Amino acid sequence: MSQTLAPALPTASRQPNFGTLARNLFIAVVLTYPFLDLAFGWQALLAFIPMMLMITLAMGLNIVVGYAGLLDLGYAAFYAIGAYAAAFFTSPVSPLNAILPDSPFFWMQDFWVAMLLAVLVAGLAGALLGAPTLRLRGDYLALVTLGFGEIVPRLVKNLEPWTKGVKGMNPIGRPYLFDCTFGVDPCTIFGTQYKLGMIPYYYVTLAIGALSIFLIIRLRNSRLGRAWAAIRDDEIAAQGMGVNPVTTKLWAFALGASFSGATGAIFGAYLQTISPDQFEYSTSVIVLCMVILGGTGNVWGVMFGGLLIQSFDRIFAERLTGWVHKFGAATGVPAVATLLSNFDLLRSRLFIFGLCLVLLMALRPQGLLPARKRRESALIDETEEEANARHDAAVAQAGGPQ
Amino acid sequence: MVTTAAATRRSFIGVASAVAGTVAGGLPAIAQAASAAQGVQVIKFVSSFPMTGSSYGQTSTVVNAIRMALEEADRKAGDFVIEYEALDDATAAAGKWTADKEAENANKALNDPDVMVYLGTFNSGAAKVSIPILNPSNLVMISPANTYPGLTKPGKGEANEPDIYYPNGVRNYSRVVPADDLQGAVGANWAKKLGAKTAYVIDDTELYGKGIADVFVSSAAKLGMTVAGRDGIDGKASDYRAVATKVRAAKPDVVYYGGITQNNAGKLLKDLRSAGVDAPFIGPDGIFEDAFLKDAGDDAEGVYCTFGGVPVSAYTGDAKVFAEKYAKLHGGNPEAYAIYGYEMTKVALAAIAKVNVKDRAAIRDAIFATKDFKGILGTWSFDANGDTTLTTMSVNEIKRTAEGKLEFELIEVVSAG
Amino acid sequence: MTAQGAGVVLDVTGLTKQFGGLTAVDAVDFRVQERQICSLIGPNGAGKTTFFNMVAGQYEPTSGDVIFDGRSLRGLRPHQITARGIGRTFQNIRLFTNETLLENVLVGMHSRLRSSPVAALLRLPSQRREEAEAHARAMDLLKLVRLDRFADESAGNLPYGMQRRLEMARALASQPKLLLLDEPTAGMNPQETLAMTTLIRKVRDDFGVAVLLIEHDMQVVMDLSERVTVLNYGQKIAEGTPREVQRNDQVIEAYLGRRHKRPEDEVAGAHA
Amino acid sequence: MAGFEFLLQQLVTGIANGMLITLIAIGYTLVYGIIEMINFAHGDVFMLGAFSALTFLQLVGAQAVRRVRNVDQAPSPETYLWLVLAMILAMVFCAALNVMIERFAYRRLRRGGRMAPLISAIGVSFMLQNVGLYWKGASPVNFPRFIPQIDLVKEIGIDSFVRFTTKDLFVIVVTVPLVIALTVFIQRTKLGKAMRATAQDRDAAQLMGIDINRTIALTFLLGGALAGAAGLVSGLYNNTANFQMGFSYGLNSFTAAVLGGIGNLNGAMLGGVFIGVLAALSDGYIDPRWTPVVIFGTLNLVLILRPTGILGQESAERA
Repeated sequence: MSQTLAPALPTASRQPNFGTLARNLFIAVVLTYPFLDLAFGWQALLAFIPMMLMITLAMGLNIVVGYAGLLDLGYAAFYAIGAYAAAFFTSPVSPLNAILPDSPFFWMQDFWVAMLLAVLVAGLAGALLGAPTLRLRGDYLALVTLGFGEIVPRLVKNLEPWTKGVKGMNPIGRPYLFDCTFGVDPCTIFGTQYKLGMIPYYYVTLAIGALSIFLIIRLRNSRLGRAWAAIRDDEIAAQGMGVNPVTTKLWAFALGASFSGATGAIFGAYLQTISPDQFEYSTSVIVLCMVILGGTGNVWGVMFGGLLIQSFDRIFAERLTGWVHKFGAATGVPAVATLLSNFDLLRSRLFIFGLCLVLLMALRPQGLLPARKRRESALIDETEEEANARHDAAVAQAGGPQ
Repeated sequence: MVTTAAATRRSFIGVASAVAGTVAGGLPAIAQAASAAQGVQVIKFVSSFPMTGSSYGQTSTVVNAIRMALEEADRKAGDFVIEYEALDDATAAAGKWTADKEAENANKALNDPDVMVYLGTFNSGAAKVSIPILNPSNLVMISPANTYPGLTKPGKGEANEPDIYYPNGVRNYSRVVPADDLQGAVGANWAKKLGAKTAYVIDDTELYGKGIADVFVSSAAKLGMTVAGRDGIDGKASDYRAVATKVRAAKPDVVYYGGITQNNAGKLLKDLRSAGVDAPFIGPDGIFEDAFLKDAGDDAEGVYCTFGGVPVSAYTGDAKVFAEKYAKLHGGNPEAYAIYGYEMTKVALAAIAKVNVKDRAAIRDAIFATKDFKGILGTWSFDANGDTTLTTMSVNEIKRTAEGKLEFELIEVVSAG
Repeated sequence: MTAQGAGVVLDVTGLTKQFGGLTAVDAVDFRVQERQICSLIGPNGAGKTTFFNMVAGQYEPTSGDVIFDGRSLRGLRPHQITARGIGRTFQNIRLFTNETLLENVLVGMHSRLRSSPVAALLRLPSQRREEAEAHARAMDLLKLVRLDRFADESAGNLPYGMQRRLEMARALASQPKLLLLDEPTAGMNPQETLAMTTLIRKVRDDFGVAVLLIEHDMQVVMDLSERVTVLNYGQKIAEGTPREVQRNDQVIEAYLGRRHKRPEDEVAGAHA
Repeated sequence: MAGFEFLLQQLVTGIANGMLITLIAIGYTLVYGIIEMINFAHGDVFMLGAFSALTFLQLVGAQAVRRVRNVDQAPSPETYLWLVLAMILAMVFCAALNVMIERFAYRRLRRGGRMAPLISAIGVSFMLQNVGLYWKGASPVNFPRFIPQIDLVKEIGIDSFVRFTTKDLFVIVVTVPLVIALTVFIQRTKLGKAMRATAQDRDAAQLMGIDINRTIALTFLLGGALAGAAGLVSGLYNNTANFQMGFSYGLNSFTAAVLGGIGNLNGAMLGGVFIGVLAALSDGYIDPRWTPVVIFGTLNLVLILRPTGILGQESAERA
């Protein structure tokens, strides 16, 4: 059915080859990255794990903001709920630890089970928050979610007997595969011992991220995904087409939150300690920036935006000062070298980061990779006459009054 | 469709094998580079402090002090050349330390075979993240600023602390500052000495502030004082008048604040004073810094601060030389923790010089074996927990000098041990 | 169904809507038979769209009842009414402009698809089958309105006339028994108008739906309608076959009378 | 001490704080009313307003302004002159800053949907915070006392737990006239009418010959000027300033604006006082560590019960 468009697209046959190559190269690099990192001594593996977690978070938020068009400024709350849910099931300092091991529910302490439970708990929290707020208009909803994002970390902080308050919960159950417990060396795989360090976390994070993308694409192309888009574009028309706005939005909140549940569980296990200040407003804002910067509603755009923001914050900005100094030295002009060597960009990180956001939005207001490129409608203008001719023919055939 | 999929698969395999080839080719190259470097005998120190956001004022002076200590030793210890890198455990997005950045720094250090000493962390919460990461590899940590007792002392924190941080059973974390359990008690003692029977305790709802306020409360109870009220303030809130009214109504003999300057300590003090609360205000080392003087203004006069050590103005001997040299190099007095940064660097250098091998476990053991170290803080040792035996604490009062400037003035030195 | 006679799809009795003090629709009775094409006409502001919005559930009627297919629609939300079998288009085209044509039509099928989100996540065989059928049917509908070759284009890129046709396909996708068309030929040139008229009749014949349309173009009304109802100031002033209505004095008075904005259109239409 | 006096004191605190919140909330409400955008950078403009006033007062302070060291000492008349100058300076500075922000960061995004301006605003907020960090450092800084703190209740001879000081009075005396002046401006002047028209329907307003760009710039100018005034008032009232103060005040003010019904001037005032009083009561009767939970819990409850805010009605005047 899509061949109908093919003739109109120029050089359609040549484009994909390069694209496929680039994509495959990207996938290959991502899959082998821990070893590349080791081989070249880049020391960035540990930057990529939180980066991928943040991107997965952004994928979940993209359901709410990008697909369903509901502005959520407190997404970190669900992240916190996911992380704490997993910690409640697996941590020895959790209040549940007093009853779980000897109860018929001891299996809940298994990390993978706990992660699934965290997904459910976060999803449920999403639905619970969503239910009363559905009547609210866009920006009011934003404020309620912002409020929720402020409330959850405070609750965690203040309910010390259960959550350990500001001290946080540690340790947290670790994921495992066969006989290999993640992050504990040496790792035994089929009887052989390996020193893997954090590499298993890289792959489990990658797997969760890839699975999220896979599932989100499936959702996007389903009845529900279309309903989200319809609600976002025009709620009244969507209702007129039989879309129930209430359940559709609730699904968006619940599913969006559930992704942060899985992410939170992995995040807690990876750090082995969680505390309320890891889930503050700034996390919500950054994840939102990732979603919008890349292009709301487009999975690849969100991934790209996330990579950009995170790598800027974690890798580029930190090394920028060094580069400036080196550049100064490389110019060979003593005056420039001295001037630039006095440059310390560390304190301007926030400024540079903000400036980049402003500039990117100014240059590409729809995000770097918008959901669907609005092709200039040259194609349709061209064929309109043709279409009219076809209509005339149709009319003549039908024997209409003329 | 079918041909496309096949082509995709083929080109994917091609790319994958190319990448694999690069990796395979790269490995020996790296190995060669590493062996070439073997001749140079480099030992690397890394520090991990929040260098972005509101802690920068403190952490930058600690880093300066570390550099000073290294320069004084000519960047050498034993047969080794010492390199130093200051890592940042804060992100711009968060504006403060983040757990994942700290984990990243710890792993970076872990994976760099040249790193033998990890200088950090600045925040106790960050130490909770990095100790268990570094412990299995025997990489030693020295902190100039962590005061949360549970990191080292059994029975002072949660039930599973501190063993939970040391999976291989051997301690690798030490600190050159006395922990909060000592300081909170000193605060309570001082309140008692001021003749207080009731105290109002306010904390900033953070790990450090709440922890030290909790210690104050339990110590005060032991000393027979009653707690007239207990509140936790939001360091970002704009005003504390309502809290001040509460304090005024409770009429306490002293007000104890557990927290840091950056969580609006000065504003709290001003609101108390303008509400007419005249009771003495006692705080921990979190407000023992110039920034507090700048913040609190005229109301700072008469405030008491406890501190694990003595103030810069009361430095004598080597410490005085350090402060003067620092002021000359960096144009300004060092902040309170700078001297610890200096001291811990000296300890590490001395330990490396003693064992003279590039081995993490050996260096860790040498640092833990530090006995009767004659540093600028005095003569002290590390105990089995990695805590300093130095229990010299001071109580300082903010006083107005003859020129009308506000300064910390040492009023009493106590040994809290 | 029994009381109303076998052929009645829509039976509206005493439908009233008040906005504050203003009565926009005043006790209107109205019927549409199966497979009938009915028109609702009247000067601007006569309450036609308000009437439509009450039938479609967008507005809650102040009083009166709407019986569709033998059951009352009172208290139902718009999406439930669509599920009962009323499809609609909008006066000022409301397409999902960021979505493709195909997706627009698929959204129209929303109430006829059953797969749950879980089935979609797992891509169960039942869901895949349903999706495949839905795609095929959507393409058929696009073929019907002659837009199949643009199936993967964004709806927002379509020129005006095509958007009207797409809206029609989207409304048909919900398999309605009654189709509400709000000014389907507004803003069209004569050629496009003619094509639309043909399409409406074809839809009625092929799908067996009843059609209720609001229209200003009298030629379209006269060509298409089997029955015409005239509203003025919210009240029904005339009803009957096109010819009857055309001769009704009250209707002529309403159209030629006071404060009417664009009399020429209607007059020209009425004389055709 | 009677419980009633305690309550009264908390109300005084809450109302004075609420007035300050109102000044900032108006900036949010004006901008939202006209371009339907949450201006995340507004709180930081307020912060820079406080910093600019502080810097100005520090510069002239040594020579011209005698600080009030003693809390109940009245300052000299020329001190007031300098304060008025500082206020004008802060207002002009923030107004100019806000207009520049609109011109460079928001204007071209006006038709770009809701999300792009939001991100741009967040970016601007980061930049301004970093400027603040450079300007005055990471720790809070003292804002010297210029307004005497004389307990008026005691002055009139009543001995009570309740204190109502000249400082509390000062906040109200500055805020209320500013809000009234703004209301009159928007209701009565031609420019105000242009603003209201633009808020109602931008395209229609443009057709009527209103210069949309100028009108929107004017809105930012007014919002910025009020933020500047709020900066100085906050400095004089709270005697402290720090680079993060924009966030907490901004959050409270935005909450106030929404609570009152966004786009509505009276609503902003009502919301501001409501938030101020609520915070004071929660601090006083519960525990400040629960105050944010109380504020946002109430906000959510109010919005769920009344989705357009307390005064948010179609009939309400929209600025």
